[in-house]
Amino acid sequence: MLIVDVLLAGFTLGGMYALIAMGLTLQYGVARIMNLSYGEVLVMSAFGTWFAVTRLDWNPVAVLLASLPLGYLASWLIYRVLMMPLVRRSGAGPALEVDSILATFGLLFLLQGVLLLAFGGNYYSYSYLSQPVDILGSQVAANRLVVLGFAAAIGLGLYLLLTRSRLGTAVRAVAVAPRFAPLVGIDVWRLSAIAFGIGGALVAGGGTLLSMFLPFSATMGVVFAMKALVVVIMGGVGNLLGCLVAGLMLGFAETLVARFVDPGLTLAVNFALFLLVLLLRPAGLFGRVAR
Amino acid sequence: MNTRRSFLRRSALLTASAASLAFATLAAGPAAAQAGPDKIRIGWAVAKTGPNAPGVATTVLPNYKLWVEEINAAGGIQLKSGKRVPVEVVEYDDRSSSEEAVRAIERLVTQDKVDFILPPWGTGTNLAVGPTFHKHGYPLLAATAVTDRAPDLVKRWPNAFFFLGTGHGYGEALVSYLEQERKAGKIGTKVAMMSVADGFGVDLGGAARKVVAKHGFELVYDKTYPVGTQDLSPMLNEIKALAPDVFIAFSYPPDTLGITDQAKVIGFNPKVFYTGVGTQFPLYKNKFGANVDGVMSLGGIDADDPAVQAYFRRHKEVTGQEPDRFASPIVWVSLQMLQQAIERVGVDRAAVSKELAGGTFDTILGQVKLVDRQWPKLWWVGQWQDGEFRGIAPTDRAGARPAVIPKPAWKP
Amino acid sequence: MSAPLLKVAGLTKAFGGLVAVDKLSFEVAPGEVIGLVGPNGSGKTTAMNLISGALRADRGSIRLGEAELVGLRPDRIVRHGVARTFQLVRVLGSLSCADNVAAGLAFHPGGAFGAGARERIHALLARVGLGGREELPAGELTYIDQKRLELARALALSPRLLLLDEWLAGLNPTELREGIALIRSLRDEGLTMILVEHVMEAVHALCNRCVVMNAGVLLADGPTAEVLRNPEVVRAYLGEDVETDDLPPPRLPTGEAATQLNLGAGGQHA
Amino acid sequence: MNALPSPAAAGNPAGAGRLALQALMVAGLALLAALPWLGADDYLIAVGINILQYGVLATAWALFSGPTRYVSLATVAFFGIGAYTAAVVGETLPWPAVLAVALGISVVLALVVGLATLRLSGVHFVIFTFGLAELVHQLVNWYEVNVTRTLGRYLFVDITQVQIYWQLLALLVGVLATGWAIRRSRLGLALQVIGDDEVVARHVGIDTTRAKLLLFAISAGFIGLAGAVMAPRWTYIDPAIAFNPVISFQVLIMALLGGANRLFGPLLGVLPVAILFELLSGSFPNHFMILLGLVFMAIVYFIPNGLFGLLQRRRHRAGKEGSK
Repeated sequence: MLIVDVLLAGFTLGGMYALIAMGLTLQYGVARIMNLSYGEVLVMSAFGTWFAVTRLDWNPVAVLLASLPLGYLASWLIYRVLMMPLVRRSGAGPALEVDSILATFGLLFLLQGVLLLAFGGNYYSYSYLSQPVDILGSQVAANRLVVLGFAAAIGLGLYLLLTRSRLGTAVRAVAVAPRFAPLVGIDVWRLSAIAFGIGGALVAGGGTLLSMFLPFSATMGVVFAMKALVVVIMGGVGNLLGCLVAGLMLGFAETLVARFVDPGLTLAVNFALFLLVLLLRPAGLFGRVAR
Repeated sequence: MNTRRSFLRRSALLTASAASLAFATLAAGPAAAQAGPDKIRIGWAVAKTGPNAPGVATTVLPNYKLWVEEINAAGGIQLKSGKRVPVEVVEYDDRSSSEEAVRAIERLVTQDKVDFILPPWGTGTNLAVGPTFHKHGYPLLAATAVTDRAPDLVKRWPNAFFFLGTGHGYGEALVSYLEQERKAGKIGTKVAMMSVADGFGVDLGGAARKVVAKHGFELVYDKTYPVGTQDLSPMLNEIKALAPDVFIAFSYPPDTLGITDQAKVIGFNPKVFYTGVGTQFPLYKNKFGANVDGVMSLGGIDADDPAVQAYFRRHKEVTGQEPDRFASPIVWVSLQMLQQAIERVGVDRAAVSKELAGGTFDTILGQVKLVDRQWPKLWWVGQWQDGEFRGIAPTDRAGARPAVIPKPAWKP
Repeated sequence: MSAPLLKVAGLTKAFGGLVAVDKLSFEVAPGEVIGLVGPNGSGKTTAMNLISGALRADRGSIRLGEAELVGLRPDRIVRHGVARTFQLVRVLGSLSCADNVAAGLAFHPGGAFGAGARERIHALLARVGLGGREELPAGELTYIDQKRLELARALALSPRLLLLDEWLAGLNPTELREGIALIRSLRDEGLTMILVEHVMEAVHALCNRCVVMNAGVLLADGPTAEVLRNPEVVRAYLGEDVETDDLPPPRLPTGEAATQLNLGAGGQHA
Repeated sequence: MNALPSPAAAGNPAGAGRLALQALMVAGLALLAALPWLGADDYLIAVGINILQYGVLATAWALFSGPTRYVSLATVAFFGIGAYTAAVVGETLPWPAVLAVALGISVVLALVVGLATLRLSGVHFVIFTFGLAELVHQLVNWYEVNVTRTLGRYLFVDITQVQIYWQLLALLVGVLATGWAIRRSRLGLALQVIGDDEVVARHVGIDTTRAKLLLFAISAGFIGLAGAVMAPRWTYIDPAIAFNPVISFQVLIMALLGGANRLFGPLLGVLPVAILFELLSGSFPNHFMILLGLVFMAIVYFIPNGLFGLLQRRRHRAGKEGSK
């Protein structure tokens, strides 16, 4: 009972962390854009889902099917239109990091401003599948299971895409050695745009899934972006498996501490765990040392 | 134009006679010295962005807008002279930062020279701007601040007014109310309590913790959780296993939703189910529908009162959203009081403060008279009944409903 | 032979399964200039990195005079009097030439800083042929001039032992002549040096002794002419390529060096 | 920042300019200090406080992050520690002692943290420092909730707005003077070398860890002091107010915008951003975020090397044209 409770809670929370971090690790690991507006895209997708569900009577799962390609398209455009000039200008050198931080910080304000205009500062939430499902004597909300299932499916799909396809191989090549990729005929910029787009699809999907069980407001994006960044760095930049492991570690740490130590320390333990991992492995769990 | 000229002359006369009074109120700006202004400038700096934005958007800003709208639709605030003067608004965004809020208030005072400033949202921000209001002699109608220090603060800041009580008040009132129900045999002695690790949760939780034993209860679970915790299910699972009679969560809006959701999912249905801020929000009812019935929280309202109903209706008409059932009506009451005080004594801030402190006002919550510049007649406990969040304690207050205990079971 | 200045004994360093330097032992006498030669990947640069402290030895000892260098941080080793240049030139590109040299002068016991350093900076820059370029950002120098600047920075450390890692590689014949003359003048002043070098012309001209490495082990150690005729050495050079050191790939500098993809002197790692 | 006199000071036309600039700075400083007597109203002082606060923070931030290129988001950890220290001991100790305690705690924390973290590099360091600030926030929160059982402290001390303004001004002068001195010291050169190539730094005999640690602590000390100085302004301080991560980001953005590698660069970033925030939030309270976002992006796209870089290029060009 207790064990099942802890396992379920740990997996759903950890899975959510992993899911929202996967897109960011692609954007940062491959396209080298430290995207601070990441959380805003997530929240935008959550609002879009809320709108479609409550006003247009869509099923949230159907919205998910729409938000993935929309997220891809929007992010791909952001990269082509907004990031490309910066990438060109910096020659993908160290200046890109600073420039992309500043530019996406601006984008963060812009997107949040639009959200605030459209929806105000209120919390939004809708109910979807919030019935209990009994698993080995433990009750868990159906919506969380749906989210967990989709997170796993999306993660697996992405993993297969990256490891089993030509596109994926090229993307990984860019992630590992951006300067050598052109030598084997890879168009780094085109691939970066694709990776950035896929990252956007993931985060949009994440927003839709999140809205199924968490209340959200226009100003909450930063919280998610920071959580995602922590997971990405902890797992090792550009590493999907790292995201998964780091996300689950944080999820389980939070659940275990809440249950057995003191719920007041959950966030402290999360950050302590993150700091500890970085101290022991400065490049993250699965990261290679910067060379 | 004729009327205007005569009006000016009259105001000049009044100014002269008022000048003798004015030196006593050094802080009062030049606008206050004119007894008959063309308009009344109202300023506010509230969080349109940042973590406080949801609180502002739910409780504060709709009321401010409604207030301005109603006054100006009527042609303005009717001064003693009989003239109606419209209000003009200057607004800023404090970006949920104390420092921004302080600066914005300075700006409203010294640059925009507004006549009155409506308060920001939340305990921390209200206290942060307190010294600035005090320095410039502006009345501070803190309608969304819950602080145990309120009795000290009113001594320190003679222009400050506190409307929402103390954390101690809510915590203690809740437990002593529950004692009545226990003595009536409706509930047992086991209490489980969780509170958000923020000023609100700590104050209310601390007050409740102190008096739990005194009122014959046993605290079987007492933990805090940090603001921003995304998953509260481990705590609720643990609490459910303890099978308490009374569940109390001094929580913030997103947690309130999460706790209720999780309790419903795991079938945790104690005899008393109490959650914190957010329970009284329209969002709560929209999300949980009929399942809200029986849920308790702080605040409440006598929803059958026609004045209250009229307020709800107007709020919805003008702002497109329903008010919450905790602080919204109280913010509105504070605004009604401010308007009436201005109608009685004009835009002289010192006089308005004096009137607010000593006067009796006719509001949607009946006759209001502050005691030590605080409002004692609060609903300490409320409960959702028949789709409305109604006040249940203090039980001797007019309009108090008997509580529904045990809480009805969650519906799927 | 007088007491050796540098005494390397049983020096061993492995990267994962690959033993890059295997029980290497040799000595360098004061004032001696030796060539450290061998095919690509034979462990020469690793040996240099071990001596200068960029890498930490698994086993063995490196003694400079009385001091044991193994286990010391690079900045400590510098204070004992070991200076080096890098295989892929590493000037401080955003600093001026003068500041590059100033960096070499400022942080060791015999150094100088501020006004007191000015003359020595001018002298050192003039010595390597960069007189008058004091204020030019080092990043704007040509590759060859960057190498000169790097040497000036190393000399600023007033070393007892100077490690030059392929310092003469990539020079045109005129530059090579100048370069050899410069190093010879240092030798004539009594500076002890180890040259990792592929340019045999330079090895012949500068080194009276050579240490030859292959696949991490010492192959030969003796007078230059003799050692380079050794059939084993010849086979090692002309025979099959040995796998490269498992060292982090280098940061690629800009310009002509970008085509040099062999091992670097250790990347940005600790 | 040079071991040698920099070209600008070496008697070319720009040298005279520098002298004039210094005179201008002293005059400006005197003017700023006298502002409260020159009839500046409370609002102007409040704006001044805001600019000075961020001026101190951004300059102190760049003391460390500029030359070493370690982008730190731990600003608010030290700022919050300072503010919180003031809140805890502010009503019991005399004010200079309060400042000393805040300084001491910030420096000690920086030393402990620095020892552990300065081997991280790049974005790992960035996020680490962000995590650090959050961890400190959470721990203070937990301590207050579970040990002292009160969250949110009230700080009533008799320190006026103008006094805060002067303290900040003094602090700014202090941090600039420190930065100026460091730039002329061995430490300054060491940091420049570290920022350019840490491997080389070690191979010219620089104890890189010590240098970075020292500077991190100095920078943190100033940031902590700024927090303590600001605390009396808010009356009520809880961890969420003291450790608001927005402060870290704002400091970072301002310093990067101005140019983190120059002593006066961060200030150059603080001025326009602070004034821009003020203008936009006043004129367009509802579109503030959108406009701010647009302006930000415009800056990135059109002023790529920071404002200091822009000014320098201007001067460069003017100089070149003049010599033709």
